[in-house]
Amino acid sequence: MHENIGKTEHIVEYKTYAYIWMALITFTGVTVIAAGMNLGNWTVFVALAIASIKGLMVMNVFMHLKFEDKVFKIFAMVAFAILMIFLGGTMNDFITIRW
Amino acid sequence: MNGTIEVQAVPLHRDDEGSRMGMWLFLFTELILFGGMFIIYAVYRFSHPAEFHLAAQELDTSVGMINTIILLTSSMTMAMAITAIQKKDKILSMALVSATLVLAFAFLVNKFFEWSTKFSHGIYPGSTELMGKPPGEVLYFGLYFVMTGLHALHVMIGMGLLAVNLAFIKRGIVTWDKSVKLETAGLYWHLVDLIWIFLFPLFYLIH
Amino acid sequence: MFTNSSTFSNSVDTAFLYTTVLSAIVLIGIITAMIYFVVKYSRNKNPVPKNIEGNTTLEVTWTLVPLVLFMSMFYFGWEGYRDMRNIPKDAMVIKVTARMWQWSFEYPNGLQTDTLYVPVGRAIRGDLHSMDVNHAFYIPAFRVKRDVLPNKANNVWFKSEKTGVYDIACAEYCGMKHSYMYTKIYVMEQKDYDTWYANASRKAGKIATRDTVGTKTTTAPASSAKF
Amino acid sequence: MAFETAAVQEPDYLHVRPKHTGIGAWLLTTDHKRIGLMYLYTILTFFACGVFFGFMLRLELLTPGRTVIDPQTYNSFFTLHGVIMIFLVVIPAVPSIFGNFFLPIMIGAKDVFFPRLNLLSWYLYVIGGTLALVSLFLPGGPVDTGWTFYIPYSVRTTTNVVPAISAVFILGFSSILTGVNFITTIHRMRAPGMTWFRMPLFPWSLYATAWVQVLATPIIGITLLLVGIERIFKVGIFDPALGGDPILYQHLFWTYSHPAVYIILLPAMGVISEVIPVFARRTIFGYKFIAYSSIAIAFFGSLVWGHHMFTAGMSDSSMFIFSFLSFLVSIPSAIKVFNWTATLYKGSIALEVPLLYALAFVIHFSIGGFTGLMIGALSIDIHLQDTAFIVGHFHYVMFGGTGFGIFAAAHYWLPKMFGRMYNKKTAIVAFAHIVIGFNLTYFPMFVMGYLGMPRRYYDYLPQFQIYHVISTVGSWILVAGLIMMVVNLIRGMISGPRVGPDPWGGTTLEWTVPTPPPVENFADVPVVTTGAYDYSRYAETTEKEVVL
Ligand code: HEA
Ligand code: HEA
Ligand code: CUA
Ligand SMILES: [Cu+2]
Repeated sequence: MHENIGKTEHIVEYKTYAYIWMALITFTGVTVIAAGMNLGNWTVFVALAIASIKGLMVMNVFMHLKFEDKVFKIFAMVAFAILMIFLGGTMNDFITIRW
Repeated sequence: MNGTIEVQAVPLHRDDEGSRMGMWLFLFTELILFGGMFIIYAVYRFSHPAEFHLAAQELDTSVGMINTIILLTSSMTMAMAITAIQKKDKILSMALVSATLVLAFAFLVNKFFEWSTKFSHGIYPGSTELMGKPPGEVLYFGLYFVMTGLHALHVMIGMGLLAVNLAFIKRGIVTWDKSVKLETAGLYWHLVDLIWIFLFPLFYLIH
Repeated sequence: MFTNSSTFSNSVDTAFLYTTVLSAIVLIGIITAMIYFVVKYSRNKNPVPKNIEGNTTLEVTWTLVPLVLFMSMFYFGWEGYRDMRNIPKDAMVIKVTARMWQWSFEYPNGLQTDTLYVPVGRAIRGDLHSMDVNHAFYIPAFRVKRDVLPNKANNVWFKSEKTGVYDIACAEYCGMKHSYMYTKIYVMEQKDYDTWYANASRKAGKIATRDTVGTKTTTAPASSAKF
Repeated sequence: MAFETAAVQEPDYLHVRPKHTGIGAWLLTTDHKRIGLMYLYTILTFFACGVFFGFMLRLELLTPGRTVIDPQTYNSFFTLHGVIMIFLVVIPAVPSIFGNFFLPIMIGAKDVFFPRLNLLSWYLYVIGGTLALVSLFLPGGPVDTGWTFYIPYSVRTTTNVVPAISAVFILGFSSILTGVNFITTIHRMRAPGMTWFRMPLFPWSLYATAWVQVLATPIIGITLLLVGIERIFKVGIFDPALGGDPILYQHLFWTYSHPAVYIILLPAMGVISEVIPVFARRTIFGYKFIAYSSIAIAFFGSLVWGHHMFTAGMSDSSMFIFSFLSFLVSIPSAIKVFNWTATLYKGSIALEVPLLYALAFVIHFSIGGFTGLMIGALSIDIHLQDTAFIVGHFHYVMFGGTGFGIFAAAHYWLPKMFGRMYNKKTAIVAFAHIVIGFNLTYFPMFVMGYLGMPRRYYDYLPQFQIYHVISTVGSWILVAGLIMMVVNLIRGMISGPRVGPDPWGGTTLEWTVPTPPPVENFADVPVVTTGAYDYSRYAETTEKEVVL
């Protein structure tokens, strides 16, 4: 069924990478500045949100996830969901322990 | 090993997409490996917020930021190296892989100086200075050392992979229509970057 | 099984009995069906099989029926557990300290013993603390157990319903003499207890009694504790 | 799947003239079938060590006080027994031996996707296993923490914790690589026409298992790595003396180790789903439900780890969630049990040895599962946690379940692998010993556990002796049966009568190729046109699935 699928690459232009790189650097600046502001409890969330955006850019463009077959994306979501479950299941104990 | 006389060891068909799938799956395990440490981090940060805050002051944000920029740039050169080889530009591809290696090395040098500063301030695992601090800070530095340390180890493994691929390109093992080895090495390299993207705010940016 | 030696033994035993009986019924059902089919449709008697690919009604049934039964089991367990965590405000507080491999108990007035003495019918709260590694405070007859951890406070409560002597075991592996980390709990009438408490407290400061730890065989009568 | 047997008789995989000669023909092979055999031999070796330790544990518990070994030795013996049995035997056994050998053939492929990675997995397995055994003899003394390596004891004890956890780390790596390999193989190498729902159920269960291997194993890798680092460098992570939280360690340990019990179980369930229809000569009942329930077990199995920590002092909401989910995860197991039983209905049943083991699996696994339900209920587990009841529970599921599954697989597939048949009479005698011995050994544990006998106890109160005696005597019968079985299998494989390509009348692809299979498995790429369990050639009528 899958014999000799061979290459199915998508060639990405240098320009695209350069743009993404600029966006990544900008977000790095933003996250440093945001951390400097006093956002109280939101600090972590803002930092993580920005990191996630950066991460998505790296995955989708640098790692070509965007151009891959649908199963790759499903895989990535499953892996991420499982990690969140592990995190949530553990954190829940520590968050609710004093209730 | 095959049939009666002598055939090649590995069967036969070529499936680049499958190879990449295997690599992605492996990357998920790496992701979850670090994920385990992020879980520990989350729990301890939750239970010792003030001490984490205090301990984070000891880290130099600018060093962290420089290293972030270095890694992001190396990720870009890596990605471009693949474009180059696919466009049959062997020389450019080799140059870009070399640039990635140089940046990776710069990252490590930077890291080395960062750690040595910590050590010279008496902050290293088991030091009396560190043991004198409150538990939350001990945990913070424990995590700092293992997470950045393990990350640095991954940088080194990634460098090894890239070096091998550099040789592959040179010798014509990796070419414009057989680039999957370089692609998977690239995937690994981007993962190293990906993890750092999360490490950076969590350790350097707690204000 | 039902000894009612503590407030929990009843609910735990009931839940256990319920799940056991239910399981036994299902198990017998499965085994019977299996044997019946194997005999009835053996190749000698039934050389030509009939292909049946499935039956969604059946599938749904044997998903939903166990679901309901499982939920009932869960409910029993959760109800019983809620009582175990619902510590009465007026409970007498005893500090329980574990170390490799012995127990020590500190009463409200500072008296320390290595054997636990409690009045019958009174809620006791144990504040658990370990000096070294993990242990677990376990009174089998009372159906209570709670880990005793270093650097992390834990507590447990129980109310004994009958006077007598019961075993306290360590139920979390803690090294070489884990299996020797036994002691006893003496459950006394309130007035006996008061006398004991007053007497023992006079000698306070040093460990009050030492009659059980270690060689269990020598304390055979007491250790065949009431179950 | 009706196929002509390959007409041209290629040399089989045991007799080819390989590229490498001598021992290299094995140690450098990338043939999935040879790698499967290498796993068979190595796992069998480690398994013998594990049985030895288990046997010694039972011997020691025959009488209270000292019987044969001292407490320290006892503690290291149960630790090594647990480590070997879990990480070296039941986790790899089915996927690595039978999965490696049959997965590619069952989906119509020539090999796994990454043959060299497959060989690397084997090497990692051997290195890890050897390290675990070597830790016995290194200075410092054999590790004595229990297979759970609980903090803080594992950073306090002076024994060889670091070699042992390095061994587990390496074994985890091996397990991950196998998982990666299988997922890729199943996605990319199915034969033409082999759609997902024509795939046999054994590959399905391996697929679900592989995901658990890939996504859960790294957690134990990192956790144990951190314990090692903590021991060597005094980095503060888990150690309470450095401010760490002992419960956090337990969370992470069980985050892997509960899913691991389904890594142990699922492949064996796959074996049962293969064996029952073949000997009942009819299609499996509720194919899709069995296939989906494997995925469901893998998924829900990742959500329930906290049920090992009910007495540790978790928050009430965690207790509620973990107990609740433990009951939910039991539903897919129930679905499988009922579908297997229903598959016997109106079949044409030949009670051959593999089927005997398969039925024994269903019964003993159910008993283990039922006791799992009991300890899944919160208040009951408070009483039973860390008692002999738990020991009974997990031996029933892991040995009565997976162990019997492995035996079923061995009696079912070894003839295919070696081309010879064992002595069926002896096999049945051995089976009887194993079943009787098994129940005598482990059933008393439920009773004494409920009466309050804690586990990991070197010594015990006299009132428990009667149960221990029964149990120990049972273990003798068990081991006798086991030896009989293994000897019978080995003799059969060396000198038993030869068998043809399809000794049982199976329908999956492995029965269409010659026995033993040729190197490339298939002379021509097979084209699949029907579901995996198409028994219409035996049946007079086929009843389609009834839909509501
Ligand atoms: C193969 C391995 C395996 C499997 C499959 C299971 C399956 C299950 N286990 Fe088990 N377990 C272990 C291996 C396994 N376990 C090990 C090794 C330990 C101890 C670790 C240690 O501490 O060293 C352990 C410990 C353990 C504990 C912790 C005990 C403690 O230390 O306090 C708990 C608690 O909830 C538990 C629960 C369950 C449940 C609910 C299932 C369920 O998945 C079972 C589901 C199956 C069924 C229920 C049977 C079939 C169903 C039917 C026929 C349906 C009809 C039934 C009715 C309507 C009643 N297990
Ligand atoms: C699958 C895992 C497995 C298996 C098969 C066994 C097999 C045996 N076990 Fe078990 N045992 C554990 C896993 C296992 N054990 C674990 C995890 C613990 C907990 C350790 C801890 O507390 O840290 C434990 C603990 C444990 C204890 C409790 C120690 C204590 O708490 O004090 C005892 C005591 O009697 C015991 C006895 C035995 C005996 C007599 C055998 C055997 O000797 C019986 C003979 C075995 C067989 C007849 C065969 C089973 C066959 C297979 C699984 C397939 C192999 C197939 C091929 C190689 C192809 N074991
Ligand atoms: Cu204390 Cu076991
Ligand atoms: Cu579990």
